[in-house]
Amino acid sequence: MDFLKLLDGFTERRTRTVAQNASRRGFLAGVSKLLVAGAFALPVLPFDRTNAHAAGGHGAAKKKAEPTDTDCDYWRYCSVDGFLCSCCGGTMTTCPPGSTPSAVSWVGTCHNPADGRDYLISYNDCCGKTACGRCFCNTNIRERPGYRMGVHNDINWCMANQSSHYHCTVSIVVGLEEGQS
Amino acid sequence: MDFLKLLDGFTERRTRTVAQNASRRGFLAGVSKLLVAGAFALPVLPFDRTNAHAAGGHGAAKKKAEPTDTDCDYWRYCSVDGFLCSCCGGTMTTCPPGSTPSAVSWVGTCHNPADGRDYLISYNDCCGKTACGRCFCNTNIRERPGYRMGVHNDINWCMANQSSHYHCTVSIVVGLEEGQS
Amino acid sequence: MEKIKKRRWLLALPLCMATSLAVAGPGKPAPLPEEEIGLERLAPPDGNRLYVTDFVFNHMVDGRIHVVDGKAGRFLGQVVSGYGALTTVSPDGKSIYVATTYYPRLYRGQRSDVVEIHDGETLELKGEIDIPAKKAQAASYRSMLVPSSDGRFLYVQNATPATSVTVVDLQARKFVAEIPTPGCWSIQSWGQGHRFSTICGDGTLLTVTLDEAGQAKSRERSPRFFDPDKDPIYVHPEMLGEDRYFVSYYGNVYKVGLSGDKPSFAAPWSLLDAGDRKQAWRPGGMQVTTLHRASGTLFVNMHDKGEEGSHKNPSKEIWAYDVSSQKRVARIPSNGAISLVASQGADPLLYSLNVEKGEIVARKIAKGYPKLNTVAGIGETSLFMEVR
Amino acid sequence: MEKIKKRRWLLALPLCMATSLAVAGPGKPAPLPEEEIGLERLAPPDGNRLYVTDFVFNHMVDGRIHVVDGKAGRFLGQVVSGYGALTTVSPDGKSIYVATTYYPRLYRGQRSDVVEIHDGETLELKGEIDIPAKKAQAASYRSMLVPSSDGRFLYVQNATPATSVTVVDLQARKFVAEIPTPGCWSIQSWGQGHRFSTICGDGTLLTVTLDEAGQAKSRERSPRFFDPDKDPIYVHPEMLGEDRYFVSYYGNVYKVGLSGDKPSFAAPWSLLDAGDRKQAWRPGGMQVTTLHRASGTLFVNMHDKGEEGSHKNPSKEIWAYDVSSQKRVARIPSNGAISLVASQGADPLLYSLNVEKGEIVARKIAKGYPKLNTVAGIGETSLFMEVR
Repeated sequence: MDFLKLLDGFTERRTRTVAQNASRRGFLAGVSKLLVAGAFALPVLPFDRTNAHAAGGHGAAKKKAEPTDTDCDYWRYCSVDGFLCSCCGGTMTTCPPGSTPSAVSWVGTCHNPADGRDYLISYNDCCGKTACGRCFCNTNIRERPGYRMGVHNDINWCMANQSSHYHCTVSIVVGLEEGQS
Repeated sequence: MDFLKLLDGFTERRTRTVAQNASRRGFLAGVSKLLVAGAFALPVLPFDRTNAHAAGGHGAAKKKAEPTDTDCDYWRYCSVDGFLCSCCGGTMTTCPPGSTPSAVSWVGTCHNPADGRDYLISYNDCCGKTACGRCFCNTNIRERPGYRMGVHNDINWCMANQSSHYHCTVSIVVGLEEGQS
Repeated sequence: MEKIKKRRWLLALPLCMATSLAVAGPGKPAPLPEEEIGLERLAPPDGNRLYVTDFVFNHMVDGRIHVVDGKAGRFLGQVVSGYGALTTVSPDGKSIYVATTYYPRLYRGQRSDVVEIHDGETLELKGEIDIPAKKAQAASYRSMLVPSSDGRFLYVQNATPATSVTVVDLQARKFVAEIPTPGCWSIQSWGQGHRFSTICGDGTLLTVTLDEAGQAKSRERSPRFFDPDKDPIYVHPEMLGEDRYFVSYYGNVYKVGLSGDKPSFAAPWSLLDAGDRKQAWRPGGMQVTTLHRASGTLFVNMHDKGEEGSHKNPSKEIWAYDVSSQKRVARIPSNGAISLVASQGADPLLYSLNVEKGEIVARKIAKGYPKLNTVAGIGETSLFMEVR
Repeated sequence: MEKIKKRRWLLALPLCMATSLAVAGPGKPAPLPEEEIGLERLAPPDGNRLYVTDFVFNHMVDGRIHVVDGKAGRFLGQVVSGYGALTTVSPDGKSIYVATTYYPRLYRGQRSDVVEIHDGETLELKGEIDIPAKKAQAASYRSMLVPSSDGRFLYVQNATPATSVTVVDLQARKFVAEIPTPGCWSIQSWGQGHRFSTICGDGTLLTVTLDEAGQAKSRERSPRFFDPDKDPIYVHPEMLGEDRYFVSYYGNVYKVGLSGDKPSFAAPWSLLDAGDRKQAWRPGGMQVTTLHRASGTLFVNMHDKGEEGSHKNPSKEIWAYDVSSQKRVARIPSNGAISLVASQGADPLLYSLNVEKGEIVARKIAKGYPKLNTVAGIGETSLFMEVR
């Protein structure tokens, strides 16, 4: 597929750039920066992580002491950007019925207060339906302009899907951050 | 045009029904009832005529003692139902640039406090752009279900246009109500 | 939930470089396991699944149906319904029908009207059927898009503004007929056979009987059973066996029997006593009534200080009537609802929808009608609810 | 306003039956005259016409451009821009360009990307040009959709997510080339010739020169002029003659000259003094700067307590700098703006956009920057403004 071919070239270039960092630690830090991008996520209303106003205001669970998976300040949403799939008929890790996971995604690094570890979180968009419109949540930590595309979030990460319509975003644990155990 | 043919039949039937009224006065009253329909106008949020909340809240002029042409309680909007074109780049009588007047319309009877007369007002929709979304205004006086189609407003009156997309509604003086001078 | 086995690009990149999820050291809990992306799938409906049709007036081109677990108060998913769609759900909840309009360039180009069939469990599109570009672009009511009692045909209300009914063969998945219904509106499907009635502007019913191919084989006009000038009825029907209940703007109940050779009409009765009339209580809203079949309870969305033009006003109270005795049995506070729907079955609930808040209150259909839960933010201009 | 001569159906019906508009009796004013429906048309832009691009995040498929008289605070009209559109306006305001994506069934089917040309006075569609379905579905910035200086070509930013630039010939109204720009982003058009530069992830500029047919005839990479790891720049350019001003996340100003054979780079200067740094003042927002050319004043959207991730935060103040002396000349209160734009010409105004309220405050570009007016409700997620 033409698309994959382009991506292959893209990946190679990225990897070379990143590999300029000398240490494995530095290398990984670079990668996680590169991949902490905008799971679609128009950076429309930049909210503090502690400000769950958007999520709370529209279909989310009530604000509690302990944030839940429909609150913007839940730990693994530390770099999410868009509508939380948990409010849209999906969960933190599943797309709502009838939508399609994005072919491309980005990764953030979030601190889990329950076990004190930092995890790599993959933010996949769910695509193929029009915008869910519920629980908008946005942060921009380590976001950069499109010349660092892997960490850019002013763009639709459903862009590579057959239907590029953005519906919502999931947040998936894909590993521990380097140096954690 | 197929459409006009259908309309002709429709008009004939209507006229016959209306003509059952004996007097010219009664006849006219019937007609104005028939034509006081829903210039698209989802009757979504039935507002009092005195409640300009919707119009006032979104792009309208500030609430004043004397309602203006962007206030829902302006006299000639007595049966309008939809977005006021005055807030959308049009005026009371003109469609916003790039939109198209509806091929079908309905008529209400409104009292002008400035001269004490009742006027027939034609509510035309402006079509061919997606919803304006500004100054929503809705009343349902003499609105009836679709078996009285001429006075039904749960339906899109851009329905007969090449692009049936509803944008906003204008309010045009087309005459004095019978018995006025 | 189905696991998506195929690894996605970019996702693979950090994975291979992340520290493997090693066993935890002593005294420390194990790290969270690696997860895979999945896709939700709904269980079959349990009798309290709500389908809430949202016109999205400010962005009508992007209408949708919100699917909600009414009992748990949980959002389950969305079906895109497009521009001015008519919607309904098959009685078994397996199919969601959407009759809608598309343009190739969103708002311009050649108009295409279609009936879509969405799967009730996957919420995926199962089929699309072309229909004449005459579909009513209207608020979706119960009687605007109606399957035949055996599920073979789907009837679609048209308006150009001349009125007709499109017949779709759901088995063959094709358009089969357009039936003119001049001056009449709404589709009242009969419990037996391929037959529907429609309410006409002169106060009669027009009844159309179809042949096996879905073509009209007979048309019959009833006597006048209501006076549209003096006491117009809402076209929204309540169904109890083969009886249909309609309420009027002035609070009368019209029972119509759709069985046998032709419709039968009972004498109307009033929802109001003298005191109610004095306070001008009237029905109001969009989906103005609902009926709990097992108890024969009719719920009506009521407001006081009624006047000309108030027939779509939100309700102040929901009044409950026993349809056999024709007596009011309860007055229930309302959340400013414009639409009502009752679930049937083992856990019957009364749902009332406030359009401005997108708020649905669920109450138990039981003594005192205790509130079970409230969900808000269900759409922007949600007008119509169904439950399966 | 153009009168619509053709009488419309149903409208004719009451007209012929209404009492003719007779002369008034003695002592009574004449009745209102009969009116005709009309269609608005805009005058040519006066230098304070705003084009406000609204992403409509909750209903992205229905994006639009709001056209506003910024000086009078009056809403003038809308252009439908569709899904994730990039937009710009020709320098003379005669054409509004929209690069957008359509699907034949709203959200499904075969993707079509097009460039549309809308007339700036009638707001009607004048033309549509097919382009490769690679257009960036992104927030619209000044450098995402850019005409060449002579108006012959239109450059469109692509992302699949691999990056390239589509070249459209506006005279021939056709797609002519796709130019790969791997690892680079934004289109910085040169004042002379058919040449653009793009900012690359290694801190260099890639400059592409086109031939007369719009094909790339040369590509040149500049030295590194900023450090994307330590001081990333916003891609939004300010233009003063052939100089381009970019600000960085940490408040430095990079001047790039796009003239002669190759780009030239001045030493960056800081917006901040020691006290500003102590309070962590930083640029923030979407359209983070604007420039009034006659006075050489650069306005920057600033917030204090800046930190990693705050680079798109709304501003607390708008700081004004004289670009020749590189001194701050004013601190102006902000309405929580994320985007700024300044008009030029006889009535120069500074516009600041608050996205949550859709609120645009206009201030005179004059001593004290007095507030001229405030308009609210300009869209739902408006992010980008242009002025002509």
